Amino acid sequence: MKWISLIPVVGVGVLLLFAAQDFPEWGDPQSPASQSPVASHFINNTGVDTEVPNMVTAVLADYRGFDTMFETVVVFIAGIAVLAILKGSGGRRRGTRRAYEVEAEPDIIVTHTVRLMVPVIQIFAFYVLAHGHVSPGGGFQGGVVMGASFILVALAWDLDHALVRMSLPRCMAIAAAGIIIYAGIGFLSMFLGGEFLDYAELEKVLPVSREMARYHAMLGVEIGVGFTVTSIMFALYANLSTEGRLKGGL
Amino acid sequence: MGLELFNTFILLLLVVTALAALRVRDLITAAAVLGVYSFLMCLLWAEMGAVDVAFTEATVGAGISTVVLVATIFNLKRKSND
Amino acid sequence: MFEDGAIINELLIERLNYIIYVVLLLIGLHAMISKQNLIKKLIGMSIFQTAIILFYVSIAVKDNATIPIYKTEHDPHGDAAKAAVLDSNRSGEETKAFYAPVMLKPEETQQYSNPLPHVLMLTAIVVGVATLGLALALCLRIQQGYGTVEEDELLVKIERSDARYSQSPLAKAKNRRRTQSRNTRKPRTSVKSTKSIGKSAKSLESRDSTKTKKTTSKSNLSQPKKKPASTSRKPRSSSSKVEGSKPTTPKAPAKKASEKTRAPKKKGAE
Amino acid sequence: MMSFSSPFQCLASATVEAGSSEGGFLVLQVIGVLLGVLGLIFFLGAAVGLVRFPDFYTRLHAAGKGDTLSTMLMLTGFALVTMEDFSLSSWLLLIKIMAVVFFIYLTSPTSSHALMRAAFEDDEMPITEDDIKKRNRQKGGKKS
Repeated sequence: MKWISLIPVVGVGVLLLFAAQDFPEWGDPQSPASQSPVASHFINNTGVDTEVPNMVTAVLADYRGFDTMFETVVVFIAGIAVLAILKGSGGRRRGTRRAYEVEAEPDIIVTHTVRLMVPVIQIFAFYVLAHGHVSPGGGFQGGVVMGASFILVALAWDLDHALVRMSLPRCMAIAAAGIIIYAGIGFLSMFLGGEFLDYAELEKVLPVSREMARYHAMLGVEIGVGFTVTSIMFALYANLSTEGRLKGGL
Repeated sequence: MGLELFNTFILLLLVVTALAALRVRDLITAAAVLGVYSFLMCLLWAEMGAVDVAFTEATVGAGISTVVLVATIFNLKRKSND
Repeated sequence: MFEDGAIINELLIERLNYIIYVVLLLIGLHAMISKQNLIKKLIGMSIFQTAIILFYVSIAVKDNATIPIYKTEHDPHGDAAKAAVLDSNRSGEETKAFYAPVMLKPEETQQYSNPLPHVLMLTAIVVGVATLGLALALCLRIQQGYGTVEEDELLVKIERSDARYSQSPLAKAKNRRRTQSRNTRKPRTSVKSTKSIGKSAKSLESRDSTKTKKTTSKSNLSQPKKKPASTSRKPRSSSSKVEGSKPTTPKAPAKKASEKTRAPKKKGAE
Repeated sequence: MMSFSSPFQCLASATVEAGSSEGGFLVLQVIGVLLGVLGLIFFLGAAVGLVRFPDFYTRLHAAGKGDTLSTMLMLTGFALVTMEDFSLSSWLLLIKIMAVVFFIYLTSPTSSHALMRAAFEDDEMPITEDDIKKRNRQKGGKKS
């Protein structure tokens, strides 16, 4: 039965290899993708329009802001779906343990190291988020690093210890707040006379030039993305490791 | 030329790790090898100049997705039949 | 293109990235089709996804170009701009004019690699992990319902529970009532349900059919008695029957799940 | 082909030019490269130990020690190579790299410890002389 799967695989492979011949050489500066007016417009105008040195951040949060907003919504919906699938589904009955699960105190060496590490990781997450304009980084990466710090707490002690700091309702509230921040900045710029997510209009409320208004609005947008990604990553871990019971687990 | 050699080496290693991740029967090993695969991919992208994508892949692909996979496999059977 | 070994040069040296992307994509595709374990399928999906991202990033590469972050001389906030502002003893307006970033020249545009594919793929990675989490949650749910994530065992269990479901007189009575209420679709649904059940189920049913024909009147009579007891479970089973083309209603797991969903709710209410 | 420049190149380009023009800090570069090679040798030792050692605890011992030491050596070497001109930015880079080294010093032993403890709680027994003797006897029995 397995060999039948080879037929579509080989078919697709032959087609793709045949197409691969027609691609431009790797790294060719004259390739259509590199010569496209859109790409060169972004490279040229990012500095003039937004004063953000990192073009990727500028394109992500400003030029393609609408796209990124709904990507964030997708992440949020995935988190809600995981909650909806696993919430109260039970799994093993409460109280039963597996053979290899051992009753153990949280290890003192691990907990103390984590106690040292977590603040540094969280500060690094803020750095990644806020410094994303100048260096690689941004809302998604900072949010993931922030979520990882909570997961680290859950791994070193147990899930309850992490849930005291970030309970699941709080988690979802923060996730929703992230999207509201993002959309709120968009609507604010709409009410100030521009279009949706047209950050330049924010100069009317911020004491800066049009370019710098876009710069700072991008930071706000990234903070919104960071909120959502942080809490959804932690919610994913908390639900998957305990089958939605939020007790015990890894 | 040196960088291109590096590139080629990582590309071949990618195929090896991808095959290994699908070949192993122990699912936790498979998750770990997938983490290695993600990290190699991240190295390749950093070398190609896509630093933002590489950073995202390092945090998401090699970090969170491995953790989430292991957390799930903890609740499932660890061995797979193929 | 195909003569004197040019194809090797074309494909293996100049376009090795594209070849590897095709190979990785095929590995992922094959795993998604042929692996039995659902987690292995998800790993294959992950590899498939990264292969496509590799393709996009390969497109963005330019020879002799740096990462898409402005160098210090083009940077609106870099050391060069600040130093220039500090050095020149200009008035406010002049400083502003000097400080404002300039458009790049076309040859300077060539110094930076293409940022657009990077942006597209950045969000794809994060959304990828979100979908992976969702798929893993579904795997956990399947494990809870059927006790396995191996596809072949899963199919056997689904067939068996289907057979059990179609055997039970309660389900038959319900089925009949449903089909009576919509006469037009009667033949189609009945054929479908028997077809999708395995051979063993079919034989079981044919054996049972004589019995049920005899007891038709009886079951009709006894229906009102049974009705109040089954009302709580009725909407669940009927809705899940409508959902798929296959009547995949495992009775026991659904029952279990319904019990379990009820228990925590009570706890929450307290 | 001196192809596309990478982030590594971007990091090193300014400093390399300065070093080659002055030529005075070649010593630092040589020391840096030597430290890097030394780190690689220790990594090789760790890898060989991981394959050759008989049981879990000794294997983890090799991996943990080699990992910590060789990472420290290689990162220090890298810091020295980038320390071409003693400008503020290069000192900043040095401090950042040393912070990475510090965190590896914190985390690598902790992770080794956590793994060891997990194995110990899972009743994984270290190999003893009796085990080796028994194994040898079995091998001999099979041969004869």
